[in-house]
Amino acid sequence: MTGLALFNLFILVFMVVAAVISLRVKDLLTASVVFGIYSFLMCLLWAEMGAVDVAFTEAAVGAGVSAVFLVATVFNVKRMSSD
Amino acid sequence: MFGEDGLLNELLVERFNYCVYVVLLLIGLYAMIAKNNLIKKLIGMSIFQTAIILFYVSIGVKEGGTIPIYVAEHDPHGHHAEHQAHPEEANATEETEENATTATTLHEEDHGHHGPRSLTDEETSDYANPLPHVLMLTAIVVGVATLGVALALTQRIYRAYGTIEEDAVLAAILAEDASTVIPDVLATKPKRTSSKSRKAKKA
Amino acid sequence: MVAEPTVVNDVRPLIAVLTPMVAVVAIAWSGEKRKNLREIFTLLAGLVQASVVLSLTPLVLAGNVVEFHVWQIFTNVPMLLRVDGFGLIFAAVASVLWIATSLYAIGYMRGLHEHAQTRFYSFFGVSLCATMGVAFSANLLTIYFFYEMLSVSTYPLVTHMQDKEARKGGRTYLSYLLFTSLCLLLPALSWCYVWLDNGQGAMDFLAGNSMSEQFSDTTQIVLLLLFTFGFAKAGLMPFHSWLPNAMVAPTPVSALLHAVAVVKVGVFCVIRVYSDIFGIEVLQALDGEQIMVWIACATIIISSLIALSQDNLKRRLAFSTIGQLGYVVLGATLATKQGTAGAVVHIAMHACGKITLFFCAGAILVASGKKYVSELRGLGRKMPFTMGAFLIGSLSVIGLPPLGGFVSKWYLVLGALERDYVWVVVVLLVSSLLNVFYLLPVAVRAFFRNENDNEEGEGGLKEAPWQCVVPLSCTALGCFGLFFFSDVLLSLAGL
Amino acid sequence: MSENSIALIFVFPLFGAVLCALVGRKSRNLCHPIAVASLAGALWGGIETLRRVIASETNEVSYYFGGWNADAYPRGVGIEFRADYLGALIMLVVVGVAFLVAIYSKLPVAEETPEKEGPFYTLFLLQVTGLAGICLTGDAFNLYVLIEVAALTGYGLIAMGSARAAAATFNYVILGTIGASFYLLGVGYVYMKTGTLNMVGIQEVITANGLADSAAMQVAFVFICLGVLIKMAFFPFHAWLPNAYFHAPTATSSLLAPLVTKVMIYVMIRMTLTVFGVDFSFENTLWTEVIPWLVVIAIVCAATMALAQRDVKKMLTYLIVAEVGYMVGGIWVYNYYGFIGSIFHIISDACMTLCLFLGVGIILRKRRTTHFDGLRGLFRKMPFTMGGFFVGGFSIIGLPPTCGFFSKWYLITGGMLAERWEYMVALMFSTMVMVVLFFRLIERIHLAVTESGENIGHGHGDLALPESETFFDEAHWTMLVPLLLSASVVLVIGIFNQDIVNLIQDFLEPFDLPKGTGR
Amino acid sequence: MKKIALAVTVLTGILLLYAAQDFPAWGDLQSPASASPVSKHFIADTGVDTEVPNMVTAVLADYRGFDTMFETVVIFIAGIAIIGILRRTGADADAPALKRENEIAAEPDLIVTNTVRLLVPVIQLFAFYVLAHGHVSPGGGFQGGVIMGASFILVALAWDLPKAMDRLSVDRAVMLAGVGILIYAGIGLFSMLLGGEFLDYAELSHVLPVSREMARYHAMLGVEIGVAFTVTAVMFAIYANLSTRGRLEGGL
Repeated sequence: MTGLALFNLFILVFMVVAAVISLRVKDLLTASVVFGIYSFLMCLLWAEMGAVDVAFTEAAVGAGVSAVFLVATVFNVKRMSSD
Repeated sequence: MFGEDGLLNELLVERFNYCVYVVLLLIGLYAMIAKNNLIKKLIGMSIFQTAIILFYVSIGVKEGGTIPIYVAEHDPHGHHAEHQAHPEEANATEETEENATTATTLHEEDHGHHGPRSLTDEETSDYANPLPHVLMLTAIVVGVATLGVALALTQRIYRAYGTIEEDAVLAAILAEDASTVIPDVLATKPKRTSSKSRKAKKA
Repeated sequence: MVAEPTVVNDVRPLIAVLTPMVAVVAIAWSGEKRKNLREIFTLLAGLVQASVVLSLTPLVLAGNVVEFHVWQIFTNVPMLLRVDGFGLIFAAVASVLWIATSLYAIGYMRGLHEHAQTRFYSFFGVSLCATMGVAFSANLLTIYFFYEMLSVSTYPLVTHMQDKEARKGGRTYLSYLLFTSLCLLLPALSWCYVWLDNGQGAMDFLAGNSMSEQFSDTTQIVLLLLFTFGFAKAGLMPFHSWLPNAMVAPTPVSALLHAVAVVKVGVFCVIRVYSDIFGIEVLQALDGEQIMVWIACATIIISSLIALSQDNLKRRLAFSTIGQLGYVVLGATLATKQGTAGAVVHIAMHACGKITLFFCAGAILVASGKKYVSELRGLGRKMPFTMGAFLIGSLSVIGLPPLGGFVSKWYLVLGALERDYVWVVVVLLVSSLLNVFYLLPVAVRAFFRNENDNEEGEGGLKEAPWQCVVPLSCTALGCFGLFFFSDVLLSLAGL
Repeated sequence: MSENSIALIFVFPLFGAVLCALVGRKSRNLCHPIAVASLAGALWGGIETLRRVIASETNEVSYYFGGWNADAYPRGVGIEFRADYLGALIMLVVVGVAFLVAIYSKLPVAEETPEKEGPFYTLFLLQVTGLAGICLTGDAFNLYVLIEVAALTGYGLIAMGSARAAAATFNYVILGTIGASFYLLGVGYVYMKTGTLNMVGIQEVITANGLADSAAMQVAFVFICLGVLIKMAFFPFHAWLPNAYFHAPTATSSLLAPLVTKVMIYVMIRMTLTVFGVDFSFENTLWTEVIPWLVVIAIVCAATMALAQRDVKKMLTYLIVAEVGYMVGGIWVYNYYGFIGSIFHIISDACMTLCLFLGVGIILRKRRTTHFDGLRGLFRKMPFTMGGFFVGGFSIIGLPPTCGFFSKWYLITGGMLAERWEYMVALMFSTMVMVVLFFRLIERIHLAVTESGENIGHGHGDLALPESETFFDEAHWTMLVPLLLSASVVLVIGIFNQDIVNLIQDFLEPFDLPKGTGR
Repeated sequence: MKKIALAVTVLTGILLLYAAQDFPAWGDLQSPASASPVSKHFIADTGVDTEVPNMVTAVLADYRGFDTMFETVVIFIAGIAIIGILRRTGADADAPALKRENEIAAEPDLIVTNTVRLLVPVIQLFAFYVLAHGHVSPGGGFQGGVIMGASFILVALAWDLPKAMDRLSVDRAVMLAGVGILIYAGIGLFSMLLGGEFLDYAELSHVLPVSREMARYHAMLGVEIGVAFTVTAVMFAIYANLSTRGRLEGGL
């Protein structure tokens, strides 16, 4: 397992974990933040795979803006979700 | 399919990326349909879309291929066009390129022909395939746009029904339906009001 | 059909078909405010149409066929108007009787102060346009177009009263006509279009098609059944009950449409299918063909029996119409030259007779408001002309010599004998007897029974308005005329 | 300028949309004229394109964006718009219908979505750009982007109405995204196996490499068809359509109802015929057995649900789902005439549905409700509107002179030649249901009888409308003229169906579909 | 509902795994996608055609420029749609604002405001760099636009929305977004008017004193600027609307 493959494996596993956490946690604010983490990990993975432009966009748009939109909406709406 | 080792480990070991994309896709799809909270559905939707983007990007990966930006010696604007005239300008372009790819030795090449030359076949295999990356720029942007619109809808629903739980919203809608009364414009029961007075009332 | 006739291209069939539509626009424009102008438009349209149709007779009598190409529906099936013997008889009868009905309708509608008369006359015109279209259509598709147009345009007439009975009548009317046409006729049509003459779809009436080689016997029988019951307007037994329920309509509608136009369209289409699509030789060769004859006879007998028990005058006449239609279908199913000719001529004869009866029923309603046969005691003294015309009409429908009805029944019997169906002749005679039993008692009750004692005194003549009496007496005389000039009709019918 | 006519089709609405956005806040009533003008330009471009397609000898016109034409560069480098008879005809229908709805939408927009003319007309024009682009694009991924453009504008247009519209739109967003993403996934698999995104290029690679039996291509085909079926509201996935189109503002439902589902069926035809090829999509997949039965279920269930509705507009939305069943059945019956019927039905159904929804919009504006109880006396108050409405109604039933009859005729011929009797029975059943639906409406409007059966008015059938009230209460001319135009288009397409069918036959010729044993 | 979701997921999973067996090996050079003439052309001839070192930006803005134009239109649609959905009209325009659950009505924090005052200019400078250097290094119109938009959002977060709004009100944002698309489509239309197809930048060489390839090079920069305008404006407009439920005052 070269260093790069290990790094790759770590990101993949952690990304799936982040996705599951983001969906299962009851508090929507946490869910939004964990979704931001998920996007950031996705951006790291793509950078490692050579897709630099896509990684940059995902970092700016995915982790950045969509997390902000989610948080903005959660503030204007009920914070705790039933499921 | 799961029994004999050929297919499964070939799937698992070589294409771990594809497995993760499949898992993420299924998580996103399940969440989008099953989750009761509207925002959870939207998070599921985003995960679903980013999974597809992961699949596309992993199509374009090439063994040992660097990022799809020309290294120094293939660079159309780079040094080899006018090698002698601006050595420092050529070096300047190199520093600004942040991509810390392997240090490209400035090996001498015949620069007889003017202007950038198209790369040969085996040189093209050095670079990752740029097409999926372009497609995915669009997909990410579309994903955010859909997320934005969906969040606006969630707020609109919250403003009208006070909740963002799908079952609660449905209950509120059914209650609202039951209470609407159909304005029967021409229902003139002879016994009740004569048409004259009804018209007067309407005018 | 007759040997290949010479084709004459002429625009007159189109004029005949479109005149009512022009009238409809004029009627709708003139509307309620200019009532008399509206009535004049209706009569004018009737006259123009009748004159155009009759002007075609010399041409057709000379043996050639008038055609006009209107529009190319599919690559090989155009919308073609063609005037031949059959079509001309039916068109002439319908257009002439339209004039009488229009005059009658003016008297009837104003007599009963009906509402929405503009709508009534305009949809009347549209129905007539569709009837002409059916009379002059040259292939199955054109007939189907006008057949559907007729079904839809007569619905507002049937539900003219816009009340509960109208709703029930309208529902049965539409459900029978549209269901049978969409469910039975459309598949049959597309079946012919697709499979006939390996796809050339020769649904044209003149062009003979090799139906027998391409289809096995069973498919031919199935097609025959689909067509016969598809044209539900022919009122064959299982799909007949729309006709009695359509009697909720005002009497001019019942008179022209349900005695002459609509029902005759159904029967006319059946004759077209039997004699032109299938052809007489194919039908004779077809062994399962007797089923049709049985159905027709059953319709005649059962409807005549039901007519006996009907107390409402219009429903009794309705069932008698179903019976008479049975005669025409019987003529067609006999698949002989004389049988088909008898059938076509019967269309004309019955039309004249039955429209008189309906006019009288309407006149009675206008004059005395009576609907039921039991109430007609002694009405003959008050309404001699109406009841006299009723008597003549009944005799013509029964088929006594001095009147037209006899000619057509005569040829039906000849056709049956040609195919040596003796039991068919017996059926014809028995049904004529039944006709006597349900028509004559009405006239007898009106003339010879004295009124019930509680009716007010002798009183003078209480006839219906002149616009009603004049048309019904003309049509009564028409029955006589048809008897003496029947040779013209017979030559047209291809004898 | 005419050789750029393909580009002009969407340049006009695009610039018009941006103009509406810029001018929207300040002078709101400027937006409507801009929208109508830009759609008129698009219509000119559409007609010009169709003329050029007919004039060209290979019956198709290619347009390469950015100058990367196929002879200098390998095919698929640039994005290519390919207008053949199928695409050009449907694009013309899209732009024509949009033009009529644009004229129609002046009053409904002002009343139902006040102060939102700017955003409304911007999204309106971009929706038309998206749909017209879908009809013409020759690039698989570009098709995805255009589907998303059409989808997003659709969400915006619907959700601008009431809060109920927003709730219905959320459902539409979720299902729409699943559909579009499945399509994207399918294109991804296709790209992975063929290496090109250009539709004709994909077809060449499939035939060259014989990819017909590769698992990934089969799954790609499944995903693409699944995605498109979801977007077109085919029966099991139709849950979003009735609510979305019912609660949407009048102008939106009049635009979306006739176009969105029909364009998606065009996409399915493009995918099965041009991209995957006839022998890939129809030969070695089990689809040709499964889908006709799904279609039967779709038509029967949609028709019965339409029967159960007590509201005209809701009933019409279920009719759309049934019509989608017709068209999908026409395709998957896998017969030359089935295809002609399906393509002709796209064109005729768009006009019929437009006619009906314009009529319903006018009724809604006049009577505040489209429920069955509120319809009485419409024939006398609004004869022209109801005339236009019922021309569309008779066309859906399939009465002769209208275009609905001819599309049903070809579908029946196709079904018969392919010996698909269950599809025929489903068609007959749904025709019966349509007859009942529309004549039940006529009864409600024409007769003066309450549902329970007691007469209204003095028994003689009068509608108890005092004489003074029987004056014409017709719709405003901007709403009435488009309705009457669309009704006349329904009749004209019916009468000149043979010319359109000839074009469709020229398009279908090279695919040599089985003609069945008949001809 | 959960059972349906499970069924759909399992079915999709089976389909995906069934397809997985036919995948080309990870990153092999002969896989159809990598070995296709199309991607080979992009890698080999981007330098020749457009003289742009960053192939992704070249494919994004020039080869598949039409896609990117519609991508910008999608962003523009999202902005307009959200404004349309959330705009309060008529009766509920002046309805009292719903009290938020977690209202933290604190005035802007000192530390935050000062760091933000220093940070924002740097962010905006970086955004311009990313935009300007789009076709040499990773980056370009979208990324630059988002970062610029983020700087405005940062101002709105640190202070409150009205302070950010007087720098870039939603109306002006819509105007800016429109201008961005007009730039993009304008360049395409201008090159069409010069005789080429739509978006054929090479035709600009008739006007600009440069060769056809360099005309593409500069046109791409122009197009990226258009995209950046639109994305900046729309991101901020969306944030403004989402954070205040369309009332455009108060903010998070």
